[in-house]
Amino acid sequence: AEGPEVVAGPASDPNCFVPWADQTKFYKYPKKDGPYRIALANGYIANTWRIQMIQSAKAYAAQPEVAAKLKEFKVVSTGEDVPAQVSAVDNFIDSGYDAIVVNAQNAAALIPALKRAKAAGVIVVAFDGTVDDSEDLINVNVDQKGLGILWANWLINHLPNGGKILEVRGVAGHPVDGIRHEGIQETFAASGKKWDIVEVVGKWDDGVAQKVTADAIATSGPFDGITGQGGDTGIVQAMIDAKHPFVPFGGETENGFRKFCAAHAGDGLKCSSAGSGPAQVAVAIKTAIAALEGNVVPQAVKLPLAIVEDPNFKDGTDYYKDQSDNFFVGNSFPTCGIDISAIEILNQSKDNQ
Amino acid sequence: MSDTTMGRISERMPRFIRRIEPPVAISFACIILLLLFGGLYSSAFLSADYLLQQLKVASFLGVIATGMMLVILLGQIDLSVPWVVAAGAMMACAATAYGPAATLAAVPIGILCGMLIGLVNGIGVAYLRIPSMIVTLATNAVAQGLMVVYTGGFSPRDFATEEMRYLATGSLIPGVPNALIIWAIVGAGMVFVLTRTTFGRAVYGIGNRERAAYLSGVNTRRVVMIAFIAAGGLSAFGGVLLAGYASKAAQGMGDAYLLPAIAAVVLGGTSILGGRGSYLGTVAGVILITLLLSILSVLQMPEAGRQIIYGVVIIAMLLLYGRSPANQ
Amino acid sequence: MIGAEALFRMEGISKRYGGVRALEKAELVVEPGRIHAILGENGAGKSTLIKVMAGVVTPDEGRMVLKGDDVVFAGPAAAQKSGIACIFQELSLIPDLSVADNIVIADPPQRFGMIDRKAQRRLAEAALDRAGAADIHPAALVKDLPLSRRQVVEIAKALARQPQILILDEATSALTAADVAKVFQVLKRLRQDGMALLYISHRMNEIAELADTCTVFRNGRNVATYANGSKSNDEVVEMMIGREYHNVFPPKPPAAVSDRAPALACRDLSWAGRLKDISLSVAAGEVVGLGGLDGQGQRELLLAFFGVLSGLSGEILIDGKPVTLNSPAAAKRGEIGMALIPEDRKTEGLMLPMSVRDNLSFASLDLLSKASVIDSAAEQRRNEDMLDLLAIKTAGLDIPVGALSGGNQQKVVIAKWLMRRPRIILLNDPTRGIDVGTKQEIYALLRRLAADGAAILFYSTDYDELIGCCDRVLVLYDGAVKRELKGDEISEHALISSALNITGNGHSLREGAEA
Amino acid sequence: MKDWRYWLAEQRGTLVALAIFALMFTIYISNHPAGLTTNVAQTAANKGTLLALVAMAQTLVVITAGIDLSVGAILVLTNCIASMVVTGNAFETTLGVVFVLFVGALCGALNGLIVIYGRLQPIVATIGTGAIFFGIALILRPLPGGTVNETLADAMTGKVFGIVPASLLMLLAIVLVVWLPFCSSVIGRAAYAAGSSETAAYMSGMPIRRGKFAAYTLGGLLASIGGLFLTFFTYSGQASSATASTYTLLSIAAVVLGGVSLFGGRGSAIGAIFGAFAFRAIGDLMFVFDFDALWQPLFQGVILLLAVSIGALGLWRVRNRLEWFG
Ligand SMILES: Nc1ncnc2c1ncn2[C@@H]1O[C@H](COP(=O)(O)OP(=O)(O)OP(=O)(O)O)[C@@H](O)[C@H]1O
Ligand SMILES: Nc1ncnc2c1ncn2[C@@H]1O[C@H](COP(=O)(O)OP(=O)(O)OP(=O)(O)O)[C@@H](O)[C@H]1O
Ligand SMILES: [Mg+2]
Ligand SMILES: [Mg+2]
Repeated sequence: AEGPEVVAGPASDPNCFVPWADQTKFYKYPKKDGPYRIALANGYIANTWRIQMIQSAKAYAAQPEVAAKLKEFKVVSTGEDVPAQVSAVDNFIDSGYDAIVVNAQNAAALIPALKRAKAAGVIVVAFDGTVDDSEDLINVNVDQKGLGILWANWLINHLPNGGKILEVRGVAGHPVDGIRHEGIQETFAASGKKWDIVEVVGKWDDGVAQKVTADAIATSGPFDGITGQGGDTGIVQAMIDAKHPFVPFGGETENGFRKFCAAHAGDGLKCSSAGSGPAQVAVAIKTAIAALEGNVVPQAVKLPLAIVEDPNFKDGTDYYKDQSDNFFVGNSFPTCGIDISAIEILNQSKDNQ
Repeated sequence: MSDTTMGRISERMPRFIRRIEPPVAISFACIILLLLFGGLYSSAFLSADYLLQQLKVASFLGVIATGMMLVILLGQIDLSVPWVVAAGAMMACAATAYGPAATLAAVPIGILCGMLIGLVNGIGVAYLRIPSMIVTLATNAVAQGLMVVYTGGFSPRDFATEEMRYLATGSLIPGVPNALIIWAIVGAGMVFVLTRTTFGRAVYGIGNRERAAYLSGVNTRRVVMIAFIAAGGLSAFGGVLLAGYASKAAQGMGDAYLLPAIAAVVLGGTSILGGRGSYLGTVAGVILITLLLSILSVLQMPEAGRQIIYGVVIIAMLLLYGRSPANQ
Repeated sequence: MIGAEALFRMEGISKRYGGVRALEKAELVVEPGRIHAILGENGAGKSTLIKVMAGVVTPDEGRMVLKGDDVVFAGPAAAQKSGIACIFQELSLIPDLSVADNIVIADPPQRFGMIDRKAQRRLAEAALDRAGAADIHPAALVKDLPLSRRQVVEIAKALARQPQILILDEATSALTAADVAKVFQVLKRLRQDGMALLYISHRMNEIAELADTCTVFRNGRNVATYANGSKSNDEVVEMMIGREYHNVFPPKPPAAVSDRAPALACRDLSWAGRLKDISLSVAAGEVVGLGGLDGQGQRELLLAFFGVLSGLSGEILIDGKPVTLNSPAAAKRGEIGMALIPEDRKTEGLMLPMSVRDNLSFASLDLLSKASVIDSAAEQRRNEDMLDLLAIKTAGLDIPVGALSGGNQQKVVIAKWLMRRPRIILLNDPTRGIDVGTKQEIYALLRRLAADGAAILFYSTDYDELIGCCDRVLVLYDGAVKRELKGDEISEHALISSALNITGNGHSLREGAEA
Repeated sequence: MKDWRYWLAEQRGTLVALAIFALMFTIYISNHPAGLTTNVAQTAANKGTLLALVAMAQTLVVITAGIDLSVGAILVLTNCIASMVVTGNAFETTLGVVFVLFVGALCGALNGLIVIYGRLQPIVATIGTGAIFFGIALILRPLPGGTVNETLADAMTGKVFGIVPASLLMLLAIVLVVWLPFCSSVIGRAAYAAGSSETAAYMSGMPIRRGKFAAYTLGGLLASIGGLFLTFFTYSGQASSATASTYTLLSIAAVVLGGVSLFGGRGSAIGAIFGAFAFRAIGDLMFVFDFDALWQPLFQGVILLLAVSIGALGLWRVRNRLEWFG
């Protein structure tokens, strides 16, 4: 197949399909007749974000107007094994799916598979784990670096004359950890204030984050501000256990974290909570369908950050007082007409158990 | 004859003293060394509350390593720790969804789930004679699968109950974390079982040569199965405590405990081939690993450096005392 | 020393293990073309001596001279290179390798750096042939062979190396007379070819038949060297144990006719084509022997009684009542009270790394504990009783049993079961590797146990033993009882002929072997 | 007994693995929408080969009654290195490949030295070295990236004559050039002997040390070939601890499925290869069966549990209970 034709913008649905940058290309794929066979090639599955993501995908695909357009929606999770995911994509290509939505475990690894997909006329849309140095697919992502910048700025604004910061990082060697860290570092550096940054590795896991935070507090504390890429509930928990004074915090969108933010805002836990909601998978699917229908889409779609900042944490919309700590709240993309509130899918699946 | 009587004199010494082996002594020495080293970096490493905090965190690993030691003494291994820990924690928390009675029973429920997985391991190893390394690998996968289905399909409650919080973070004796007390109790129980009961003897015997143990009229299969059940229960209990510590259960919360548990047991001088080792050593190993990880995590160096130092230290310490005799 | 100049000589060799003096200024002179027997009670230092020769153990002091120049062996490999091949008491075969692999293990035939399997097969078959064991398949895995076959393989392996000095440390202890006879023919041929042989055994009759020179060891010292035949058995044994000695089997009580049901009996017992309709009975107070060539089902029979075999047909009766025993645990329980002294102490009798204490108590833990908590005081007492009862030579209860000499290990195996005071005792070649003095003790012990009402079933590869202390002997052949010998019928000649399933008479041991 | 019976007994583990693989793969293919096209075969072959390489590496160590928990880390380290040096013109690329293989062998040798002369228990020794290897990988590749000579990569992951997957041919070559020579050499036999009974091997004067050392070194070498292949697969290097631990555990599973005894002395790399492919086939089943995404991990776990239980069927034939204890 000859692949997409590069056209001038704007996209068919400009509010949702926001181009990543000014120079982002716009694609128009040859129109195919529905209903379509779409596959989701997921990698790791055993954590809340992934499970919520898959739930969101299924929920979205089940919505009547979407379901009408789909002949088949297949999900396969291949674990943390990169080649297995690549093979999965290959298999989907060979099995003649119209489009493949993928959350890449390893970006570069997909590139050869993307060539094969293009050759076979299969549309690939990557989200969260995107493949930025290939043009043979559509990338859908939140601005990870932007997140780092957002959190850093939040702390900079609340700490007018610099101070001691605890940065709890994610999984070492993972691109997202690297890019967010980059954003944080650059912003602090640019701020021109004096920062003493203590880094620990929390692996995006509450348990690990809590332990390393506790250690950091005991040995290098107290801190004037904290930023965490994930496992933030654990981080706050550690502060509370260590009776560490509440300080400004830039973190992700876990419900537990936001609960803490709401509860202790008065005591100084001033939070900026933003992240990459699992529902972005729905945007990816939406993009894939649009592309299949021959509509114009940007090669890289930039998702709005689901930001909630002190003092406007509202129970029932921004967080859910008596629900699990572990799910990610920022899960709706209004601009795309996608509003799969985490709570809905959780409860919905509870009903259909 | 004379040397025999000499032997008998030595037996008059309390068992405990006679059982302390060089590895145990040396590994405790290593702990001191590690602390001094940490002290050089920041005096905070020697502060009482840092040390207590380490002991608290160590007791989670300690409880898990206790079960691991039991199976390692049998010459087996338990790779299902990660998801047994998670399952124990998640099930305990999930119990809260089913009324106050279940909430009170949360801890036992969690432990029970662990014991069930342990039972499968035990049946596989003892009765189906499948190598433990692979059965437990498989049950680990199954446990993960169950937890994924459960989380995805049932939006489970995952807050730790008050009791769990108290067990992990409270302190019955002022200043002494309950977790530590629990570890002490579990440990004391383990020492008693290993040194004073027929079960303990059987464990060592099977670890050395199951065939001979069987021909001595020991029901080796039952012993092995019970050991795995106990190991599962202890792993789950560790998970329950972790959940109490984090005030909630989460997937993958056990991933960080498999290799440290094995390393701790072996650093403590227990032979991975089974039949040899004392619990005191495991205690030392657990504290050693916990301190090492903690100090490394706080030292301001990139993850890479930490990994390398961690590896080097483990090997160096084993070279100090973990060497098997030149010729058996 | 008689004639020929020394091929190998050891001077002032000493070896200590902790407090134990294994060797104390030991001397030994080895001459070509002669078979040199080494005698000594258990723990005398025989194995240690030859381990030194074979480069496995490095002596604390002393020198070794090979063909006039001093040698020091870095390891077994070195000793082998200088032409010393050794068959160790504790065999040194690789369980998971095939017989052929094991036989050529020292230096397998190679082509282009690869092992030449065909050539290896030929060598192995030749070696097996010479060792008189053509029945063993070269492709069989060693771990599937019974102990006696392994010993033959070990011999074949040693022969394949064509050494100058061949050492056999109780290499025939598990072999029956017939097998031994074959091996002896080989050894004698080697002697004619001018090889020097060292032969360690606790079987006086073997030494009498084979040796040219004998050296007696006691407590790590060589106490005497003499030409074979120049001393009477009792003299020799007295030198070994250093005290007055008379070779007597304990008197057999007249066969008491009792109407009580036999303690142990079986009817038409069959198993997997290895046991064929065996019916027998052992009364309380009776010592019944199992004879026959090795591997005729004796071991299987004992295992069947002890609940190790599944899929048995026929029935087993205890005190006349049929029982089903499906595990040793069931067999040793109070009301049944059975005990089995297994064949291979290394893998079935003991946990070598564990202490003497743990091993002694292991089978009796249920008796030594209340609510499965061990009563250390009681344990200590019982263990010490056992050490005294069997005069076990050990540096204490807490040293690993693996550190004991072979014979003393064997005693521990027996002691561990006697601690239970069993009423039915199955013994699988219990005196293997036990010195003459101790053997007598054990015979007496068996008698005493029988007198106290134990029923004893006793497989032995040593005919004298069967003759000396059994009231009846059942001779097995191909898994079936071929003949029952009572009282005076029990003679070497009768045993052999029925063992070879020859119902004629007038066969001597030697001919029997050829038959 | 006839000779072929002994041969059969010796090869039993390998044959069982082959059977499991055949079964799983048949189920997979017969339900695959595309059927057994050359592409499908190629995909399966590449994925299987990678695991097979790591499994072979593990086999060599397991034969000596050891276990190598650093095999995944070696895979990752060599993957990172390959993503730096296996580029440029033919000559540079060749040098790069040689260097990667050298590093792999070096890692294996280090393990060997520590285990033999340090006399440490392999399982912990390799936990330690594994951490070290992964640390180095992280230094080399803080972030995923790098490149590889794409012509070579495509060739190795592609098809020969448009039919035969190149990866399979490579595997075959490795068996012929590395495995067969090893296991029919004196050194290889010493490795088996050391795994079966070190004392007996020592008493028989076998070159235990050399045997073990060779096994560990070759293990490292094979792991590095795996690292190379991973690079060909992914066009890049990534220091991912997940990959390291995943492949370490998968290699153990594959080795056991392949009938290699974890107690040492028994088994062959060929069995391990089939074990690896069988394991992959199990993983592929969820493609062709329409399982709810959230049920897939459970499904795979259960299949694995069943697959490893197959060995237990032999128990019914055991009539002498002592055989339980091997
Ligand atoms: N590895 C060891 N560690 C400690 N003591 C040992 C060791 N090997 C042998 N001994 C001791 O050295 C002495 C001699 O042992 P050795 O095996 O040479 O006796 P032996 O003459 O072979 O006896 P047997 O006839 O029973 O085989 C024994 O007291 C034994 O306990
Ligand atoms: N009595 C013994 N029982 C078991 N293992 C032993 C014994 N003595 C030594 N060993 C082990 O045997 C190995 C040494 O054997 P050996 O010297 O034959 O190796 P090698 O390959 O010949 O050495 P090199 O390669 O340097 O020549 C070491 O691992 C050592 O721990
Ligand atoms: Mg001896
Ligand atoms: Mg002996």
